[in-house]
Amino acid sequence: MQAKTIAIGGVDLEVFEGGTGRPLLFLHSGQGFDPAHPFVAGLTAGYRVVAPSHPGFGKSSLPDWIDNVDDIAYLYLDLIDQLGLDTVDVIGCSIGGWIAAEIATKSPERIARLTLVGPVGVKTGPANKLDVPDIFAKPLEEVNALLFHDPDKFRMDPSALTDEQLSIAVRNRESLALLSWEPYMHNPKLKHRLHRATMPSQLIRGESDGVVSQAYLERYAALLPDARIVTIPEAGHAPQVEQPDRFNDAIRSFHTV
Amino acid sequence: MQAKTIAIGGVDLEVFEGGTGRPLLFLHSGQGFDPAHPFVAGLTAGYRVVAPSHPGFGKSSLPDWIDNVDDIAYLYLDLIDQLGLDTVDVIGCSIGGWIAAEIATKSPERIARLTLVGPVGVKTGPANKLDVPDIFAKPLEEVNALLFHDPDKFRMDPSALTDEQLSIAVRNRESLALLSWEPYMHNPKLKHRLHRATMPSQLIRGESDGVVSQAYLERYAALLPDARIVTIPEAGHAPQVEQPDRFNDAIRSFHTV
Amino acid sequence: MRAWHFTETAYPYLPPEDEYPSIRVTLPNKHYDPVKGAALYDRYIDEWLIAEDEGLEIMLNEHHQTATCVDPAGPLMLAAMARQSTKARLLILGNPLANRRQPVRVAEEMAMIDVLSKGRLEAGMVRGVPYELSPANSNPVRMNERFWEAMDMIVTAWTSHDGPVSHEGRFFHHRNINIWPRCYQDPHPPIWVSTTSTGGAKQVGGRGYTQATFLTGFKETRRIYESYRQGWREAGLGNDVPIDRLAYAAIVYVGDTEAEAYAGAEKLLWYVTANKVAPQFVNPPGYVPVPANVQILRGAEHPLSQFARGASVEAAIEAGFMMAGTPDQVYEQFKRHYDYVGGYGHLLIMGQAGFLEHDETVRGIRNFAREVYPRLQEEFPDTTVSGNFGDVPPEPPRDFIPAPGEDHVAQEAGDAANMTPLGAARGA
Amino acid sequence: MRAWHFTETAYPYLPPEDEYPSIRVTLPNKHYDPVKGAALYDRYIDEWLIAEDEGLEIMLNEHHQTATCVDPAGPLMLAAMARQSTKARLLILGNPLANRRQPVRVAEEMAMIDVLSKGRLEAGMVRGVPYELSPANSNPVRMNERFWEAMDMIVTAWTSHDGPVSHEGRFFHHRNINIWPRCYQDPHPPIWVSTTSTGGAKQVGGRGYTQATFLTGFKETRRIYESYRQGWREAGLGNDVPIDRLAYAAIVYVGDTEAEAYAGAEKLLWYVTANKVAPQFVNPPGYVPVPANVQILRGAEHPLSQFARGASVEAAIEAGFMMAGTPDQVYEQFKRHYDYVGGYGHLLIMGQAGFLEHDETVRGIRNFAREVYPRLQEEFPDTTVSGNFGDVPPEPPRDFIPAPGEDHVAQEAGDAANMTPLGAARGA
Repeated sequence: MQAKTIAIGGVDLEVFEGGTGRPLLFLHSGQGFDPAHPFVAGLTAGYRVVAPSHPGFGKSSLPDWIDNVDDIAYLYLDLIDQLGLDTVDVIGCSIGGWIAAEIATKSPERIARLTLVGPVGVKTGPANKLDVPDIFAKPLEEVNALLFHDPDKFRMDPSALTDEQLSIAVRNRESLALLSWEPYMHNPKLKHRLHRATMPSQLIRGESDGVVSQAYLERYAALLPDARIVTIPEAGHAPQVEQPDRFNDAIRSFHTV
Repeated sequence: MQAKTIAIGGVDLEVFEGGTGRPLLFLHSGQGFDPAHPFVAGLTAGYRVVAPSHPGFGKSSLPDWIDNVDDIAYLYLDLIDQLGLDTVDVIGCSIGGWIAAEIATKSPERIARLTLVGPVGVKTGPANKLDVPDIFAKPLEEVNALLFHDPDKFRMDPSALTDEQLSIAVRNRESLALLSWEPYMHNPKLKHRLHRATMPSQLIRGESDGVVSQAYLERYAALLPDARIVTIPEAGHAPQVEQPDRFNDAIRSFHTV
Repeated sequence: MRAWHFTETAYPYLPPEDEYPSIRVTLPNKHYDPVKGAALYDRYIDEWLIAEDEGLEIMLNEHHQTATCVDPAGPLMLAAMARQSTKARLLILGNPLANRRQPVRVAEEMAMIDVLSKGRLEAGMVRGVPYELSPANSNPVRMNERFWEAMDMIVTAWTSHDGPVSHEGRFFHHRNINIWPRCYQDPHPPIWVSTTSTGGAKQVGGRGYTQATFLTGFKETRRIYESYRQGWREAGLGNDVPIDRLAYAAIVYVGDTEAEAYAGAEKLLWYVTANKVAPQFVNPPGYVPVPANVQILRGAEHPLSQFARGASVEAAIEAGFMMAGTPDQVYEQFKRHYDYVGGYGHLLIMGQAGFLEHDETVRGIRNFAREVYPRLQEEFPDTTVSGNFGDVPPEPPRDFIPAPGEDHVAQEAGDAANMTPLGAARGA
Repeated sequence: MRAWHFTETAYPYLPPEDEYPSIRVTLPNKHYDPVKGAALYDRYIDEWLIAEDEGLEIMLNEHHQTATCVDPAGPLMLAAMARQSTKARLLILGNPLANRRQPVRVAEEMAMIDVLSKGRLEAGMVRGVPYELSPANSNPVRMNERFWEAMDMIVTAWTSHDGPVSHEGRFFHHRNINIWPRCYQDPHPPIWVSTTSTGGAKQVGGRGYTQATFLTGFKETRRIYESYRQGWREAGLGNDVPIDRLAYAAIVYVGDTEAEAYAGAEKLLWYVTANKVAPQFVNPPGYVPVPANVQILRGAEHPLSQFARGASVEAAIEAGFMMAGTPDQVYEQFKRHYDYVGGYGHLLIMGQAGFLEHDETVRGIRNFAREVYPRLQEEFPDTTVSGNFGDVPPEPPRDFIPAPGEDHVAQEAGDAANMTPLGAARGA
């Protein structure tokens, strides 16, 4: 994929683009976008993939005034305009799913089909119990066990990374905290707006996901007018990373003309 | 005009409809919508006017979860859908202008032409000075002097009103406080989003408006890509009420096919 | 029967009332001389300690941007009193929960005071009076909902001991609540709520908290207490409502002679009369419900405002919100009120206000404590059950506070405007 | 030279350290026995008052959900001390501004204490240590920005006397600010800020506030002070920086003999060693800047953490964050540090910690106050100008705190992580 920087909505936005076909906006999780992940090649083989790094992630700038997910949703509506697209398909992972859901409530007519992968963004349970475990209050090892079906495979090894890569990883985490700290991992209003997202939607969950539970995903799906649930085995919170083939199958079978 | 109640987005929404022609969504100020105001007949003579009472105003319900202007903007996007309209013209007065501006940043493609009348909603000045005078911290007489060119004409006379009319007036004021108390009369994010409102726009101000200053209006207009300013003499914050003919002239000359 | 000495720690040295539009919110603080203010603090604290010496308990409160109560952080004064006093119970009435944005901090503050005082805290919680909305920049709409959510968070914070708990609510979010220190009293200090409405009182009764009302006279007090008792019973807390769950705040001054008492009581009327507040702060939008506002627009006036214009000691006694006179007279006034409303376990004594000087204040405290209090303690024991109306006076006494139950609209109004402490009664 | 007695009012009676993952945030409060806690409060307050009797000033702070400092509302303890003490200056260092959501309330609290103490308040403001983010539910990102906006609001609230003013900022909104009471001191109490970074110190210097650093040893302290002085001069406050604008916090214990002193000092090392904190609370995302986090991922460790593992009194003295020994020895240790960093007007004495018992604490206080303090007051007068390096020791002393200026990345890190009080130094 090609990376470029687009000045848009006050942000210097890093955007990866590649592939041809039906336009597909890919919105990454809190871990950021890595074009080297195997699932990406699978996507660009069938779609024109546009994958921005959210403000504060990757090499995208973070203006002072941006501090929530909604800000980013507006930005990506600008991006769709700038790309000259009437409608796009959207895939959003985790917090990227939350961003996608916000976009879908603002201009549902701009999204043809929507995939949310282990999405956060709504609060569906009781006040005295978190819907999403507090990843900022747990040791890294425990968080990894929630994130991955096979955490041993995905443990970060700083010695294998450049300073730049490490800096990006650290900054991604900081930006994730900025956006999701309070209310934690959700916008209290979103559940009252999801009825507007009338496009066909699928919610994908890795079967071992410790962050987004099956019950949470079902309640999320029930808020959407036209949503189905797809479960990917042997995967955690990032099925696109742990099971790229199964993930891409799910995408290809849903994001069709 | 005909009043009806539409169940939409979780709200039992009072909607006034009347006239034929180009569809025009009229969003009232904090004082609520009164179809008996003379400017209304002028509008319905040339347009299909749709005038909802905002949640908590008039006879519209106010769900627990609604507490800001943005919530209402989403609701009116639902309303435009429900009316089966692709695009509408929008007129928003004062806080109604703020709602209109929020709509215009979400789905600019749904608004053909936009008129903001003495709009609030953005913060443009320094931190230590309010952009909009604190109407909740001033005696009623003083507020009236800010609102009207000729306040003597518009002093409320409770003895001339029914209990129902008084109840609505009281409830309107309560709902206005709910929506505008903090941040006061603005959404700090809106100014970063107004570049999205690319439709032709006009900002109307009564020359004696003590709530929205000329300088504020000019800074507001500068945030919009395509906005002109119209000043109506011998009118305050509600030129549609104080100068209905001049107001309707401004509308007719701008909201054309 | 427990009696509490209460002062609002007012700063009375103000310009003439016609030179300012409002004693609250906007009165510039250039009118506050901190040297005089510090001397007043010294004096008011001394008076609390004298009251403690005389066997009374200590009560204080919190208000903002006002000369009528220069205590914008009640927990601070409480902390000072926790160390300066040694035996009195310490009541704050109260923490304005709907105006504080960190309920967990309130829980921390109260727990800390409970430990500092070795378990002498009585933790009062109030919604907050209307004039406090602007000083706190708090939205006046949905205050009750904020109040109860904050209350629940505080109780949760007080009663969770096994590690962090979380709250994701409508108004407040807080993960990892695990306060240090925990409370001294187990499970937590007694909770008080002040209410002027039946709806509020019923809710308070259903939770078994202590219910206080301020200057509500005869009929209104009885009506509120009845609602409390109804709430208590309906919540399954039992048939007998302990008397110590109900409290009444009155202006009290006891003298050796009626003339001396009336002279002191006259000065204490400052509580009611020195409360010039601009209307936009008395009644911010949303503070009272729509029907009550319609009545106000139609010219209705709060009875206390009416009263304030022609205030007199005699009228205040007759209306049941003042007890003043010789010990015998005050005893009779108390008993008449107590019997009519069904009894209460706490008399909150507004015993200092405005220009009532130190020696006068102390004389009033001592006269009450020595000549009246022992009789009350003996004749109105804490073991009484509340609401036994064996001997209700046959003729309802004159009352400046109308019973809203007689009027449907007023009832609704009163119900929703609940948990309003002194301020509302004084100014609304 | 002014010396301050400081205790964190810790609760040391904990289970063995290997039985809990974190002494902060998550340690269940069931481990806190309020009866023991109350006795500790009594004792710590007594020690402050003894320090006052001995001529020292009083310093306290605020932390949340931790056994290391059971004072989750510093202003409450300050209010208690305002009444129990009579002459000492009262320093809170500090109010964690980035974690308090109502800056105007902080302004009110501080003004009230200033009046309660008749102008003895020194108002310290801190950003808040990393472990406080979860207890306050505060976003760890952009804390500095929140801190400074809150600071400006507080100063505005303190210095506005002609009626309500408004603030519509990035993080805070507040119309109609008009606090009652106003401060006792004019224009307001001295403001202190604690900083561990040069960027922060420069900003503090530019405003002329008092700058404190905690356990920063030799080189780092000197570097911070230099930045302060630079900021002061660049802001046009003059060429001479008054010595009383700089403060240094060290662990201090003075004994009759070296052995006695070392025994006390050994117990005081609890400050540094009893701080087992789970890593996710030590370093929440956004608290320190990206380059510093990269270093941490590469295995960098805070020097104090390194130190804590093999802590010894000798090493702590050598590193410059402890002064312990006979009066002569402590005097020499102080002078060496003072001279090297360019001088300071306040010595903040961490004089009680963990299991240092009451009599030991009092002995340390008295020995310092009687045998060392008079010499310091005489030989290091308050009229001194800071930063005159006529007699810098030729060889820089050994220092556990690296001077970040030697490394660009570290410098950036230190700069952005400013205003970190004791906690960060102890745990980061």
